[in-house]
Amino acid sequence: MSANYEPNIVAFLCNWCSYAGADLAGTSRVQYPPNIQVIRVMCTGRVNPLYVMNALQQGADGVLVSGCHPGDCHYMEGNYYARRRLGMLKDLLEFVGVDPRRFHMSWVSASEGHKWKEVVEKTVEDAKEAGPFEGFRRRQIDW
Amino acid sequence: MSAMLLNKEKWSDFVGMLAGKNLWAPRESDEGLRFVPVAEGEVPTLDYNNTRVPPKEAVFPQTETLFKFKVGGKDLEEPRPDQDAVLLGVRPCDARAMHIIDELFSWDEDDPYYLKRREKTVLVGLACNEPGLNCFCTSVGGGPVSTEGLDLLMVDLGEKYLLEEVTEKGSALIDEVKELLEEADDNSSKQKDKLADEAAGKIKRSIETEGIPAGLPGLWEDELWQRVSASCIGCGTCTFLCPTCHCFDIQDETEGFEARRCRMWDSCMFREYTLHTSGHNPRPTRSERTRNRINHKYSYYVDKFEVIACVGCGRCINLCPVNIDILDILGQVKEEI
Amino acid sequence: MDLDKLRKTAAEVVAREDVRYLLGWKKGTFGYRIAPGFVEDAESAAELIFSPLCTANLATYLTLTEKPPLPRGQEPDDRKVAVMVKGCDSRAVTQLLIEKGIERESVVIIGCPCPGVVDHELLAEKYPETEETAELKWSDKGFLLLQNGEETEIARDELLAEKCRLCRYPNPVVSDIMVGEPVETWEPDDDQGVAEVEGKNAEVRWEYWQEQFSNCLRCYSCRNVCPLCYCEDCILDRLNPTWIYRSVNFSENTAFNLARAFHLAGRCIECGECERVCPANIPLGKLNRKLAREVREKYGFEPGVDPEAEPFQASYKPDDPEEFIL
Amino acid sequence: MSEKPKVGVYVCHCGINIASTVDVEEIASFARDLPNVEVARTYSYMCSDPGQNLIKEDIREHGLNRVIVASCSPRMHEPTFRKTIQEAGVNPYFLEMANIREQCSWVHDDLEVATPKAKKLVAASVAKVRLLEALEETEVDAEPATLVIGAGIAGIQAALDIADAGFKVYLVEKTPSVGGRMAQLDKTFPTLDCSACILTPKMVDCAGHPNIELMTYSEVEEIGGYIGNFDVKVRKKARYVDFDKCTGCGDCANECRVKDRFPNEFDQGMGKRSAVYLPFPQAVPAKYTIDPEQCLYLTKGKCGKAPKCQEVCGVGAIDFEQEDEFVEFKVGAVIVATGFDPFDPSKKPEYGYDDYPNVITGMEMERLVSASGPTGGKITINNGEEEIEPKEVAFIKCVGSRDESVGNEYCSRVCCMYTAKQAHLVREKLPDANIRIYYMDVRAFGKGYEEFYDRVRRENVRYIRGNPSEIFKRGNKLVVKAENTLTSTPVEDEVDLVVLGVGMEPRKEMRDIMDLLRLSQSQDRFFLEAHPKLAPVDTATDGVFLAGCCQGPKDIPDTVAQAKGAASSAMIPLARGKVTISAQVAEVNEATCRGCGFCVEICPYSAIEMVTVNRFGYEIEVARVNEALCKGCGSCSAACLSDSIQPKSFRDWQILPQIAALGAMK
Amino acid sequence: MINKENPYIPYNATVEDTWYETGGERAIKTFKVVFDDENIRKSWEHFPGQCAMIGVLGVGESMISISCSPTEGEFLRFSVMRMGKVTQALHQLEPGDKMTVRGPYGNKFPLDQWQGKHILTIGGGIGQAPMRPVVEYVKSNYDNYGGLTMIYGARTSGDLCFKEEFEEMSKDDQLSCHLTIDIEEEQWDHNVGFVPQILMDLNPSPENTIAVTCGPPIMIRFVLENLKKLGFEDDQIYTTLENRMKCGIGKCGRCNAGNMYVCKDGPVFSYAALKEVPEAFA
Ligand SMILES: Cc1cc2nc3c(=O)[nH]c(=O)nc-3n(C[C@H](O)[C@H](O)[C@H](O)COP(=O)(O)OP(=O)(O)OC[C@H]3O[C@@H](n4cnc5c(N)ncnc54)[C@H](O)[C@@H]3O)c2cc1C
Ligand SMILES: Cc1cc2nc3c(=O)[nH]c(=O)nc-3n(C[C@H](O)[C@H](O)[C@H](O)COP(=O)(O)OP(=O)(O)OC[C@H]3O[C@@H](n4cnc5c(N)ncnc54)[C@H](O)[C@@H]3O)c2cc1C
Ligand code: SF4
Ligand code: SF4
Ligand code: SF4
Ligand code: SF4
Ligand code: SF4
Ligand code: SF4
Repeated sequence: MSANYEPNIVAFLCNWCSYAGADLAGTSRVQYPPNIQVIRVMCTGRVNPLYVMNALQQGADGVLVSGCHPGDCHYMEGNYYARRRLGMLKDLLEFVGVDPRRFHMSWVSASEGHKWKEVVEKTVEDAKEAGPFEGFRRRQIDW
Repeated sequence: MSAMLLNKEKWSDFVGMLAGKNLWAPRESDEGLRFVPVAEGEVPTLDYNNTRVPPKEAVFPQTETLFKFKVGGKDLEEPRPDQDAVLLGVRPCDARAMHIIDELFSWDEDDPYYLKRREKTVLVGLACNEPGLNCFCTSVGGGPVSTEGLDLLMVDLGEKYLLEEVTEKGSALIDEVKELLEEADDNSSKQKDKLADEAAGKIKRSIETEGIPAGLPGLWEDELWQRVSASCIGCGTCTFLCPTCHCFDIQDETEGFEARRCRMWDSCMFREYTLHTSGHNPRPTRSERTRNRINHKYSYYVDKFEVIACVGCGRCINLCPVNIDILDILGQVKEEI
Repeated sequence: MDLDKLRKTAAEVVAREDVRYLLGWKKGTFGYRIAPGFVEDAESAAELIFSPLCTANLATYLTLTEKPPLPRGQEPDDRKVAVMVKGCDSRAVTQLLIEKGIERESVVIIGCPCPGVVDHELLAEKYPETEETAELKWSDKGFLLLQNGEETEIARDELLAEKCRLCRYPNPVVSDIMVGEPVETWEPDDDQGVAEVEGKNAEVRWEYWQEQFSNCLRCYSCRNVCPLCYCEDCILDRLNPTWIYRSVNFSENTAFNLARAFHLAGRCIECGECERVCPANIPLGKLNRKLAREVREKYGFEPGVDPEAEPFQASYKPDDPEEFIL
Repeated sequence: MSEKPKVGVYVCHCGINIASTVDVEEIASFARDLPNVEVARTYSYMCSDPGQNLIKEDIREHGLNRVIVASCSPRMHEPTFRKTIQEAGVNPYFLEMANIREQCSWVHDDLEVATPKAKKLVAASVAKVRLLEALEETEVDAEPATLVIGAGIAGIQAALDIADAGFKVYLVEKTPSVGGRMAQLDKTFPTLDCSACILTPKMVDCAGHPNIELMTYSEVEEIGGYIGNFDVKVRKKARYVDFDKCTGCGDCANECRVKDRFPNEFDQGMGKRSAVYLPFPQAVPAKYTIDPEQCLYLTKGKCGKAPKCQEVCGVGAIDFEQEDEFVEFKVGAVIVATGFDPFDPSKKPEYGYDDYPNVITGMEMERLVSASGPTGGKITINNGEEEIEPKEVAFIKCVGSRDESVGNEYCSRVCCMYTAKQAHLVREKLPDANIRIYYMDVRAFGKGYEEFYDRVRRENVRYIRGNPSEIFKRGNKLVVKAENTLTSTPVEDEVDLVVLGVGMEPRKEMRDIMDLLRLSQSQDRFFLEAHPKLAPVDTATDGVFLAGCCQGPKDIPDTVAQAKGAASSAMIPLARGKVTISAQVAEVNEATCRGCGFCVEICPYSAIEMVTVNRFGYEIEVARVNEALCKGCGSCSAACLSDSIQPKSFRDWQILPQIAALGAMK
Repeated sequence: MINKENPYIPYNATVEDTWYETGGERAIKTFKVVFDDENIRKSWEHFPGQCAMIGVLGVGESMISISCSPTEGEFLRFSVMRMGKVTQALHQLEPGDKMTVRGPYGNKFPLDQWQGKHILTIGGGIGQAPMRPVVEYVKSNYDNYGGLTMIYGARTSGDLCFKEEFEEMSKDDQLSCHLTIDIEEEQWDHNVGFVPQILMDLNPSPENTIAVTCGPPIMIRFVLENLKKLGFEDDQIYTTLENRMKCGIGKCGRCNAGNMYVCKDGPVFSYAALKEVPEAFA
């Protein structure tokens, strides 16, 4: 992969833990790669696994879903459902040959600004290694 | 028009000479046989019964861009004109099918996309020596050596192919490969007739269509429709893969800042096909949809264009996953009339 | 399988006042074809058969039948529908019960223990079809083919459908009436189809599936035939919002195929119908079975077995696997 | 939704917080070219009054109906700007914030990377804001009453506070008397107040308070509804003693045919009581209760010729015909104060609690030293052979706490102090006894605790660091086997009495309450609070609050503090008289719902129910959301295969364009 | 004019004016539209009864009746009910915004053949959209016709389209205008009752009269019944059909009612012709 390739990553963050954690990273002026764009949802439970697919189809090279640690969900159970659904999705994507480095899920609490940084770095690095994901793009079609 | 002979030994030369012409021929893959552009150096064989997806896709692709535009813009860009194409080994039924839907695409308003492509496409037919299990072309006005719709007909005479010019386009093609050909003699034409008779004789399935177009309207309310459609799963295979089915949908699609309006095959067996936004559906169940499919082919089309819109290729019979068999339905129709 | 008994049972069931019709298998119009039959009276029950050709999963029709607007004042016909089910089919019924797709009281389930059906394509390839309708029976060795007056013994392994090789529930898991004795279950094969794909590296896998998915015609047969795809308005061809464009190309096709498979995760009961009907011969079963295996092995859940189970996609366990989480 | 979206984009400099790393002017000019954007401006501080006025003026002047503020996190100023646009006549939900500070300018230091990223974020916000829908919050009246479940010190305190503020309280206690665990204690650390002296007046107050309806020997059967409007049904168990007639004289208990036959729960089974009983002398209400499982008449149908109690009761209060009674009422808030269970040391067989009568729990010790206890406050113990006054006394701390082997990783927070307290009491009563305390750590974190611990140590109480591994009998002594981890020497200590400093555990019956109120447990199995720091008395169910040890181990001061906190939280909706029902709730499209009930299974708030509707002449089941219960998490929506249930403001057709916008801008 | 080169390519047009006819969930909004291209503006011809595919690029197209008469000027009018994706996008258009138009499609009301006859239009709800051009056409050619009667109804007064025109119409003494709403309302001084009933009350003579009707299916059914009762012959009654359509030029297939393509052979049909088409009233 070309060294200066910058992946485009879409992240879905739950409002209460990970989004707050990302905010904390900001408040603490933690620096991390800019490749990640956040879509805020109330709970990871909201993240329809098809969003992940859709993001890949629409131009994302990698997708991250992040929420509260098990047991800490603001809505008690949302992250458990998300874990199950997205775990299945990961298996499916992997099975059809989507590089597993393109999709990650993480638990980042509101107090884990530093963990957020690590997660972003890992996600970006992985997506970088996996390279541009042109295979599935709508844009690939002769418009 | 004249007829020529091509020794099968020269088949690969023949293909080679046409290589620059955007040549299409059937190729076998996981999905079955399908017409695809011939790859460089590839020598297609013509040893097959028929393709799953009919060659109509070469002139009426499953998805086709009508025009493009920029999101938010207003300038429309029409797609670049299509190349010439030569389809090798089209079965007579499928060529007839194109001939039949030519009517639709050119009545009243011309459909420029279809017609332009049709004009630029040369159909090289291949007579059927071995009809398929559910072929019934002879019942609906076709036959194993029918030339309707074709530009050139090839007949497999064993060691040689007989090439019969049908249209100017066909002759022009022959001119280009003249050097490989030899003039056909009487014998070969006799041979062809014999093969044709034999082939016609091997066709096992048939229906006497007489009376069906006129009789169908009378069966509108018949409970026959309910009966024959009960097990239909509404999958549309029978229509997508029918060489004479031509319905399409039009949709706008965008990706980023690019957008296009395109059309894609649609099927009258789908619920959404006639569904109004209000929720009202003039054909609410599979029974009305099945009735429409049969009526469209065997009655409405006849009313409008004086030809049955079925060429007896047997695809819908072969491929219907639940054995809904158009001949069976027509048989029941005849009984009820 | 004692056909007389089956027909007699069926005749008794359709004769019942509270039964609207019975779904069974009938001989088709040619070759090895089998047609799903809607039996409404006792006489027609005589046409029913049950043979290794009966691949179709009739449970589909339980939810497929449309409900067109009823004219005002007319009461819906809420008599029961009787349905003949093999082992796999019965799991579809059970899964429908789990998902409240049907009510238990609305069906009469006639269980048909199933020694395994054939792969139609293989059969036609090895023993070409003729326009005569052929018969296939279970025999000690496997199958007995009666075609144009000739009998042929065929070994079971030669023709057994893939889904049956992997089947773990040949006997119906739910039924009101059983016809025939339960069959002895067999050790399911390893899923070679899935394993083979898994064995390839990611790029090859991607190419493999791209090739497969590009062939998809988006006819939606796979969805329509699936007993568990019964949404009034499927999101995969909905306009607003558009998840998947209608144009046919590998991007949309991939999205469609993945979404379809995903929606069936933890629901697919591996009846193999989708793969059977796909006119583009896409190996959909591999996708489904891969997910089914993960659901079974990682999450300890098997769809369509226990009607009291919580639906997989609507439940969780605190200790669901999470090693993939950063 | 059919008006044309007219979007205003406001890019904040945030002083230099944003402007130094994001080229705000470029963002604004980029935004101007986005579809439906009418105006895009920058300003130094959008949240300032002039900043907000800028938006308001534009709304007026340009007829904007959608607003994007590209500034700090929505968690910071979303409410501010919602209010701003609302004041200018735009629905407050027509706002999106692009977080270009916390998640952009502050985490990147290069103008070249932060600016393009900010553009994407703005583009995504524009994509979404165009599709947002107007939402209205609704208000419903709140019933000015509270239900308090459990009448330990937590419940009592909360009830009194609320009642004093003038609201009605229904106080429901499972046992025949209020008081809870605290009533069982003798003196309380660190001040050594006598527990009864400080608790009894409160118990009496709460029985007599005009605003408190006390229901002892009662349990909550059903709770429906939502904040402001809970419907409660309480079962008042039959006491078989007429509550109004009983004078509390106790004649019945004295004459009971099975007098003093049964272990007294209040004395931890060490004392005895009759089948008709008052749990303890200061019980409130001072009304007798017949235990239906022990009473001869109630179990056998016969008690001599006639039940003795009935004969002797001067006021004819005994009533064997009594049946459970149900009362229903409405409340606006609920406080759960169901307390704890002491750890059951049978789960640690190595300590021989089940085998040796002279191994007792801290709770038993409380009763043993209590003047009102079974021994009248004298410390005597049966060592298996005889009743003795122990000379050698050992305390073991952390029994059942900080102990993974029994599944309790947490610290029970009172054992350190109460063992110290009890050691002090033993020292007081048996000045010559040898007292040692086996400990892992000493946690004396509270006000006056460290001082108290010092005091006890000075009273010749030996602290041995080490966790005993075994207790066994040798002759008439018990041997405590341990290792002194400070000196690394093994210890075999012969003693007469071992007091196990048992910790606290969640009440065994708490599952019932969880189901009733849709509460969950935290890792330690106590009730889960909404937030461990900022909402420690709230729960995920609006209008339900926690007080006391049901939320986690704590001592009395903390219990009381929390109870007061819960009381004031519960009073918020009551005082306002109204509760606002969030507008961002889920909604079902009944035309496409397939009735599978997945969403019903998933919703953690039981906000969804299946209802029957008529679709074209057929009765079908579809889901319906109770907006008052839904919190808009959207978990239901991701499971709905037909996408029929969608949380407002986070609908698929609002999120998908956001994804598309982010994907499109590579 | 239909783009002969490529009938799928629409013309750009600009919305000149818009207003709401009705409110609510399924509001109806009227658009006055002018082609951007001068030549098209000049050469465009349509006739009452015809429709056009109007659309928003990137969203899609919908078939909508042209609700003005060519006699009104060099513009087009469409009245669109908000239903789904496309109509929703159309509703967001404001003056100055662009839309696309292609057409005109369909046959026409045979107004030439009707010369000298009395014209009776019976409309309900949005069904008045194809009636309006008939009314306007006849109004500008009174000399050629034997008279004009208009019956128009909706559920409530708020659901009536083209309200702003009623006052002027009431002054027109050559036009007999009958408005009705389903249920009594305050300040409503026209008829109250269902359209078919008003028709009966009016009791028009079938003599030398042509009846044209459009509205919800249930209304059409009763209007047809009542017209028959009043003695109208099948060939004196005309109506328009509405089926889902995509191409507008008889190719895409879906709009067929029996062997008729509604987009080409319709949408205007005489009752005599419709009776032959079994699917017409599905
Ligand atoms: C051995 C020991 C010694 C202690 N010594 C001290 C000390 O010296 N100083 C100090 O500050 N703290 C001490 N504590 C801690 C103190 O006991 C607690 O902090 C206090 O009792 C907690 O009160 P509570 O109201 O939360 O719970 P509880 O006292 O347990 O009260 C709960 C009440 O709820 C009732 N209840 C339970 N479930 C239901 C239901 N479903 N429906 C209705 N009612 C129900 C119970 O019957 C009980 O009355 C000691 C604890 C122990 C174990
Ligand atoms: C001849 C004719 C004249 C019409 N005149 C008018 C009119 O003057 N005013 C008016 O408000 N409506 C009119 N309609 C109906 C209008 O076309 C539909 O309401 C509109 O297409 C709904 O599209 P949508 O994109 O909003 O709905 P969606 O559900 O988003 O669109 C789905 C697609 O379905 C098709 N469709 C859905 N319902 C209908 C329908 N009832 N008729 C035709 N196609 C449909 C369209 O192709 C549309 O693109 C007319 C229809 C026809 C056929
Ligand atoms: S192929 Fe068969 S099942 Fe599918 S739509 Fe056609 S008739 Fe119905
Ligand atoms: S209807 Fe069937 S047999 Fe006839 S042309 Fe179509 S696919 Fe072939
Ligand atoms: S059945 Fe096959 S071709 Fe048809 S939509 Fe499904 S995968 Fe595609
Ligand atoms: S997905 Fe395929 S295999 Fe699974 S239940 Fe549906 S039809 Fe059967
Ligand atoms: S999950 Fe969806 S389809 Fe199922 S009941 Fe809920 S809203 Fe309806
Ligand atoms: S959004 Fe959350 S709280 Fe609301 S109904 Fe859905 S699952 Fe329940």
